[in-house]
Amino acid sequence: MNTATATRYAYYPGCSLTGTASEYDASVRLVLERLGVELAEIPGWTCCGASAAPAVSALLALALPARNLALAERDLPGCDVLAPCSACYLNLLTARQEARRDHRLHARVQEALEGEHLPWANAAPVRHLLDVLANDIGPARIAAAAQRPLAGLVLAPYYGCQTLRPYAAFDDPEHPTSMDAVLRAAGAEVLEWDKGARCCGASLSTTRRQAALPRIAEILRAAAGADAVVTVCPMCQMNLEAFQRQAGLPGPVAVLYLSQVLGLAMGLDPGQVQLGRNLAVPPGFLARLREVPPAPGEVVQATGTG
Amino acid sequence: MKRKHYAALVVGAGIAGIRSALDLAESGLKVALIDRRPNIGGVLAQLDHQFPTDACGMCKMLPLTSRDSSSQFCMRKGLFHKNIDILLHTELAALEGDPGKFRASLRQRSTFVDATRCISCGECARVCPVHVPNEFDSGLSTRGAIYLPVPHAIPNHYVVDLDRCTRCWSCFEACPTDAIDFKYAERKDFRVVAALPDAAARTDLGAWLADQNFPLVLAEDGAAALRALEEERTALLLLDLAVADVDPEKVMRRGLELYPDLDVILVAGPGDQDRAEALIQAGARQWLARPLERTVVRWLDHHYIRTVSDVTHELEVGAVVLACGFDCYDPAQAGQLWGRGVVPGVVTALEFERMCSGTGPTGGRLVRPDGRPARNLAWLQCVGSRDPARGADYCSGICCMFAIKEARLARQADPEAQATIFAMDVRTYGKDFQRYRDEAESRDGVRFVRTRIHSIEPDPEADGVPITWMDDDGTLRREVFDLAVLATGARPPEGSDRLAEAAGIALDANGFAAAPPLQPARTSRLGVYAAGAFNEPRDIAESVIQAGAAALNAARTFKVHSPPREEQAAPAPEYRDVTREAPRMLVVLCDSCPTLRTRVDMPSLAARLGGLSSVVRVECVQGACSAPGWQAVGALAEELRPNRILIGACMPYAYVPRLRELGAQIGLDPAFMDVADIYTPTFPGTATPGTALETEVYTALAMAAVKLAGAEPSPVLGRLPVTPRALVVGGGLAGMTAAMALADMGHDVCLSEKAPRLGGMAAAHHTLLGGGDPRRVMEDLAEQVMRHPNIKVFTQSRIMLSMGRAGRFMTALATAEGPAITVEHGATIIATGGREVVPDSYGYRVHKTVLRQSELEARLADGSLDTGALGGVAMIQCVESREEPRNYCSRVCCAAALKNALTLKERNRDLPVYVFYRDIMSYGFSERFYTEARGRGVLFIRYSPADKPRVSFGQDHRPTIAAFDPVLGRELRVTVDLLALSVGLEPGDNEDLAEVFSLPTGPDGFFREAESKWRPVEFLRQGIFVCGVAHSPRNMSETIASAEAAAQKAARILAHKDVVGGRVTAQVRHSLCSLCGRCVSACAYGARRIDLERGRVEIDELLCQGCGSCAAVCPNSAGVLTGFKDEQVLSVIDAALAEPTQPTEATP
Amino acid sequence: MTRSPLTLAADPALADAMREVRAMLAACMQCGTCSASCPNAQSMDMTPRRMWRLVLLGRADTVFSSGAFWMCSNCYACTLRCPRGLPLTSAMNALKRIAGASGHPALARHGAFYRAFLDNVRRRGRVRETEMMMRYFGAAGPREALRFTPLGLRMLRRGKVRLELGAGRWDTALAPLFESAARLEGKEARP
Amino acid sequence: MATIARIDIDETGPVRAVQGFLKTLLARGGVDAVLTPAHLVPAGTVMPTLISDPEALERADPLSPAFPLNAARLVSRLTRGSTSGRHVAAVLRPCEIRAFIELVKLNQGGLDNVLLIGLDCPGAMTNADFRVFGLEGDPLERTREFLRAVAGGESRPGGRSLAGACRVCEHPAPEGADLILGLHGADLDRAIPVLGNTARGEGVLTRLGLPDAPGAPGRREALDALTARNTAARDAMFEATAARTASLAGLAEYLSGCVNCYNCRVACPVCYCKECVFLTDVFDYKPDQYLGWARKRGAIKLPADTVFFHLTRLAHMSTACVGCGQCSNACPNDVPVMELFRTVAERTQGAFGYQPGRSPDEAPPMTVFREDEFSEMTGEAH
Repeated sequence: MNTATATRYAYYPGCSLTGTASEYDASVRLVLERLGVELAEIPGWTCCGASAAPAVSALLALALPARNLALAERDLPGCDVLAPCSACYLNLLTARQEARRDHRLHARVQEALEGEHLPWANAAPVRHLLDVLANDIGPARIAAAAQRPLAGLVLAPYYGCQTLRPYAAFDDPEHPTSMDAVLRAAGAEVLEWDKGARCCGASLSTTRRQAALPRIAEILRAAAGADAVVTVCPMCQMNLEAFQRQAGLPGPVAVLYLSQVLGLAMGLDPGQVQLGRNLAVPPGFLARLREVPPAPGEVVQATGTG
Repeated sequence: MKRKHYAALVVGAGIAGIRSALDLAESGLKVALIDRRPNIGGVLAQLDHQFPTDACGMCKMLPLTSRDSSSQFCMRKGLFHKNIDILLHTELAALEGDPGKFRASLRQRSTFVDATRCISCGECARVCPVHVPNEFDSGLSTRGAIYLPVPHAIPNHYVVDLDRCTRCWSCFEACPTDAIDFKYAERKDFRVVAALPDAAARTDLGAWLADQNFPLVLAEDGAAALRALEEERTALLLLDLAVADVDPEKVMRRGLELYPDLDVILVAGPGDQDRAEALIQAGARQWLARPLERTVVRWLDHHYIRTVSDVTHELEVGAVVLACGFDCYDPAQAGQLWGRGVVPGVVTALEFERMCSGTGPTGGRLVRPDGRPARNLAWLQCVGSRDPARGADYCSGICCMFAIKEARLARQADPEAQATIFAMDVRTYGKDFQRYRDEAESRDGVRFVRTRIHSIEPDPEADGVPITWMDDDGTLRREVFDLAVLATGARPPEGSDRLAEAAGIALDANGFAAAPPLQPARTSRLGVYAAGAFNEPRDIAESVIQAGAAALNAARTFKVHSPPREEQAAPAPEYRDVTREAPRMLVVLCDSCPTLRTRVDMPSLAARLGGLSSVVRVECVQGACSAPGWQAVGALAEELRPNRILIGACMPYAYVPRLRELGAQIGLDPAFMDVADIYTPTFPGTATPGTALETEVYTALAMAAVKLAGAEPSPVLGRLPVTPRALVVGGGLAGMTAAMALADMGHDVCLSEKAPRLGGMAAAHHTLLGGGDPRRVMEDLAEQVMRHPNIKVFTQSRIMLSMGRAGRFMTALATAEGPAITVEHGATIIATGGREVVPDSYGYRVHKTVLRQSELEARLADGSLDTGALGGVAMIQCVESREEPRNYCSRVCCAAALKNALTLKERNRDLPVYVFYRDIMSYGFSERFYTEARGRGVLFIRYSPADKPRVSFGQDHRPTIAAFDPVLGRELRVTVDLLALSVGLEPGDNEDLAEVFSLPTGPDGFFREAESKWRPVEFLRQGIFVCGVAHSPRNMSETIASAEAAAQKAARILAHKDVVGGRVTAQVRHSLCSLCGRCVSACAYGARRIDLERGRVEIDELLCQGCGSCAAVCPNSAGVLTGFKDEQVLSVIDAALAEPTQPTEATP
Repeated sequence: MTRSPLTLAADPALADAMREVRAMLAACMQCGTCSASCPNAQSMDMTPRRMWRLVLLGRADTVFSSGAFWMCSNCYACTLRCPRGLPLTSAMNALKRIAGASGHPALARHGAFYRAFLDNVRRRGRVRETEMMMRYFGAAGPREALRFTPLGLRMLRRGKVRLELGAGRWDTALAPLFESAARLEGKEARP
Repeated sequence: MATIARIDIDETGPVRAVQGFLKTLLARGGVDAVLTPAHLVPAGTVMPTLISDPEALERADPLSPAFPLNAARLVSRLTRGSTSGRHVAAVLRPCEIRAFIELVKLNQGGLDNVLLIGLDCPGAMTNADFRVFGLEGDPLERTREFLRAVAGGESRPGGRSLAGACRVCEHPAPEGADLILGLHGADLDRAIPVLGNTARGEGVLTRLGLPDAPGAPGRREALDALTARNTAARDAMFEATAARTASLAGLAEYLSGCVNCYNCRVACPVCYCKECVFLTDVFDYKPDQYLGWARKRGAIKLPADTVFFHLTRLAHMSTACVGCGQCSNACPNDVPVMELFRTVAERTQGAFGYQPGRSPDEAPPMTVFREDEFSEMTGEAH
């Protein structure tokens, strides 16, 4: 685990964040900068294989993410690898964990990477954005940076699957809570619900839409009491925001990335966190956001920063 | 300190510990019994109901012979035995030395309540402001920081939970008898020197401790501290490592030099914590963080009181029995997984048990959290068991049965209750369990659903506990229950790692005590034994057996290794004959407690008592329970030489041993003494006002007085000399083990085996699940038996006739060689085993491709089976088993199947092996092998008894097995080369033996023990014991345990010169008896029979337990109980009734 | 599902292909936790439990004709909850892999998305989502494309979709890795 | 269906017919003697008599309204521990049979060597009444008159009331008998049906060679009517007695005439003790004790223990009480003992679902333990 002094991370945005989830990427970079965290993008990173590689090649499923870990190790030594995308995160983490568990596997992956003369010692820890926010940075620093706390806003923390499972790296994989403190630090209220770790259907929304829709509907219906659902994964974000009508939702439900929420709380305007790219930010949510009082003088005091 | 000597130390006073202790005590050995809890009884203190009776019945463990040595009341309330010393709130701190002469250090934590003063009035608990969950009710109710650990113990004293106590002193002030002792006055002897360089810290500490009564010296530097230390004796040195002028270590060393028991407490900040740690190695007690907070007051208070109140006991013990039981898995360890804390109505099995209890938080009603009746109930099995992901690759072995029991209890409590049990396998592997389960299903409508419930998700919409599961056919079902009961499994007891370290034993991978194979009671350390569930989760009956085995091993160790000690056997007390004397009664009233003194006019009470015709003197004594008070009683008795003594005091039970001593002192039979409780009516809250109270107290005394006046000396009956020899019937594993155990303890043994050679069924085993060489074990054992000088073996012998009773039997043996011989023996052990069933089904004996598991095992062992050439092997479990007429589980067949399947897979990895089963009974640690077999690719296919596998044979005799696979929802057909049948065990020819020894057998032909849980190796008929498969199917390890337990029971008789019954036994006045036989039917102990030849009712004084049922049903007092004569009873009633409250005249 | 009896006929080729999966699942005790935990079990034509059973019985034909494993969304709930600690999600992926590699057209169609994706990865280094989707539609057929049209338009409006055509900076970055992986896996495939 | 034969009645009347039946029984029924009520010579008093000479049966009169004692105890003496192989037939009233079965359960008699011939009971008179009614004129004629009056539904047959116990008797049919003389509803000028009620009874009946009867027409109706009438009377009696004895003071008043003569106990057929506890040393109080009581209460009635005596007997025997009424019959001071016993027995027998004398296979209460009973007291169930 990083100590508070290590504020530099090897940043692995992943393909989605360069495409459909560019708003996630933008807001992550902005927010972490404000929190005094340096993100050094892994030079020459490539795709982690997403959910496709394991379904096609067992070796590629590990070698693709391992290649990126090897790059980080070589070019950004000593840094933890930070991934905001849960699918990327899990692929990276799986490569790391499986190679640690099974040294023959490690050797095979090393062999695959040999063509590029890329050594991989498997030294760099893999961290999810949420992990870093909740545990390295911590609610206190977030609260301190939240100049425009989202008082009165009720948010439903949605973790998705691959953030939590199967490794249970930083949270309870059945009943996660790590986002609660982060959202509270942003001044928001947290919706008590039990769908935060439910599956959104993932790529089934592409391959088997009808199978995915009930998942999406179940989650969004349960979020009825919240002003918005907060995600930490582009896949979840896409599923929850793009298929609301097909899933039979009566009205639109706002779905935001966690980094966007934090950005808003830090006083960034919706444009800066690229709220306009979200597929589901109903006007009602924007109105609620405007109700949030502008930063008063005595901002929530940071407590016990230690 | 002088060490007290004991033959054995038993750690853990749950059911197994009590059983071990009693077993040892009854064979005349001194036992120290300790428990870390403030009460005895373990988990059973909380359980009111046990299957199969659905009642408690723990008292059935009490000794039936030499009954006067022990208390004879509810064992959940308490246990007194003259050979057992009980230390509660006590842990084993260290165990040094060798078997036979271990040195044990025990640490006893103080309860801060003086047991000699506490009258259990409850005033303290009433005023305690603390409310914390009450462990006894599994947290369903609350208690204070001063509380009764169990509501029913005798004597029952309040204890202080120091960690929860806020030290508000309310209880201290409320206590009418000054029983609560926080050592306030003694604080003036607890001098504290605080070396704090920081002035503010000194000021704060001074202020905080101002009214704490500790002599406090504040030193600003090291030099001042040294001066203060040398000045006067100091108990505690608070030393800040920031003192600069003198090296703090020097201060510390000087302090310890002056006062070796000085507590040195360091104060350290982030910079010098490492230093502090280092100094702790050098003698400091602990360190506190700088700056000191106000909480240091509480810390000091607790530290002080522990230091001055806790005591250490040093014992010398011959052997140690660890019986620490198990803890229930805490589902909260899995967070909210099972909805704990978030879904109301999710309870653990133990909580449910408390709800079923009449003394529980709901008074025995089953209610939902919202108060509505709970009717639809679910049990979730394997919570924390059979779950390698949660560190339990074992089956807890008990949960299936307690779930079924609870389901039946629920049904009893509310006939409309619906019970559903969610389980993967329903493990009803114990004796009679299968029928119990069948009854639950057929009579009580309990529904069994084959699935494992993974979690309970909260659903605010649901009116209750929503449970989702997947049915066999793949449909997802959801039902909302009023209560969901988590059948939480067994885990090693809290602190078992500490205990293991203290006792110097190894734990296994699961955290239980590691046991060597086929030595079920052993641990890794010689002389230290494991009883009960401490080395594998077990149910009550098996725990009791295991406890017996541990007791035997402990006794054997003591016998072999302990240095002979000159035990001055106390001579039997001589009592003078007072039967011809007119009653002269001394009445002593204890008036030390103000509750009595202030409410009752003692002189007037004394005067009224003096008016009773037999009373010669009434005296008041201060604190009869205290040593000086008791001396005063003794002095009065010496002076007056009365022939009746009545003591009015509190808690009569506490006086039993004292009366015995007093009797010996003044030569008066304790039957002529009694203690009447005169305090209960005076307790706050119960007291009736004024003269009514006095009358109540008077009546209590008068009743006791008239009863005593009519007392008759009752000589102990049934003293019968013991023939020091045991007859063991059966020379298999059980019989040989029992014989060896008894022979090793110096008893003669006669072993009868009907076959030409020793060995029995176990000799046919080639391999064991989990490794080991059973052949070797059996051959060695047989050789040892044959060679043992104390054992006489008769092979090819048969029992023809047996007569007599415990202590002296005469048995005739027919032998092959010559004429019948007669054996005289004091105890009998039946170990006749059983045999493997020969099935009629599935083509056995028709096709050579069909084998029994034992035959497969043999062929695998002798190499006659080429596993490489096999194309497939199938096994069918429960063949002709677990359904009428053989409706029981044989326990060994699943293990045999797993063993053979694993061997097959080991030899041919790719060999398909199919096991058709109903429930895999891999209970306890054998679950691991089930996991392993699955892991190696053995396919398990469940079938139901209504739709058994069908086997057909091809031209080549290859069997094809067709069965419905519930998971696939369709029929499955496999064609294999071999079909192995798991056929189970059946009893040997028990009926003849049952006839010869007048022993009962059960519905399946196994011998019927006295009581399935509490007396599993005994018969109602005293002196005859049963073990091994003759009792019920069991594996080799379990057989050994039962054999050792039976040997211990036999040794209990053989160890004494004579067998002694009880003082209070029934008698018959034959001249009045009409021989109607009602008393015979009413006797629960089978102690009475009508002797048709002599035309009279006969009583066996050893069997008679003096319960009085016979006297109650006899209409004309032909049946009487010594010590409870009708006249006495009538006089007592007289004394109780119609004493008008009138002013008493002056004493004449 | 047919109710005809299931006979365990030996089918060496398919059973062999599934051997790896069988080994992963061997310790399964059919408790059903996976199936009750699976968010997608309702969409499968057989429950995971039954599918695992068939895998263990070597019934490759039934397993692959069902294709329930394609419904796995990699949520890892089963993996997490399995009391035996079995890697069930990995087993699902393994089945997908075997199906894709079988060369059977019916099976191949299911795997089209994954192959299109990975093909894009191979060629581009980083996934170009738009390009990848276009290729997927090409393989999956026009109806699939039509299904996505409304979404595509919405995303286009939001600027989430960019049509990047032509060569990209990372195009050849993964070529060596894919080659060596193919070589290694090919090597291993040979006895 | 039970075998039914008939005893034809000629002009000599029903008693003679029954005597003829008993003679046949002695000759062909395999019995060595018959125990039956018979008139003693010359006084005509009716007493149970064991007859082995057929001639002596001329005096037998089981139909007489005399009921001097309950013969169950006598039958128990004839059967207890008998190994002689000789058999006895006993002609008994229903309440005698029930009492005998109770004694059998208590090992005081056996069923092996006795043939129980039960009477459809027309009721009986108290000893005092029978002395007035039965001893004048031809005794057999008096019996016939009595039977006619009863059959005619007269409430005071022969000008006398039936005994109190008989007026409230709800068991007028001898259910436990081997053979039943079906008097109820029979035309006593023509024939008495004989019903084989057990296998043994039917076997004997077959051997006797009596003419077959088509059935016992009218018997069921007559029994039902009688039972209904008596049950109503019984309930009224319960109510009255319960009211009188509701308190300890009421009970003491109720029993105030008791002189501790113990006649009721001696007359009681189910009081089987060899020696009553009230005759043992238990109640041998010391003089001091009496004086003590007197001092405590100011005054004490003597003999002491009268209420206690009855309470004890109720405790011991009420579950076995068959309601024969011999206790009241025996009381010199007309204490209504039967009424008290029956009222209490109604509750104690009801508590155990026990009906004394119903079957020898039912164990008496208190000798068996059933876990599920009295849960309201044991607190096992809620």
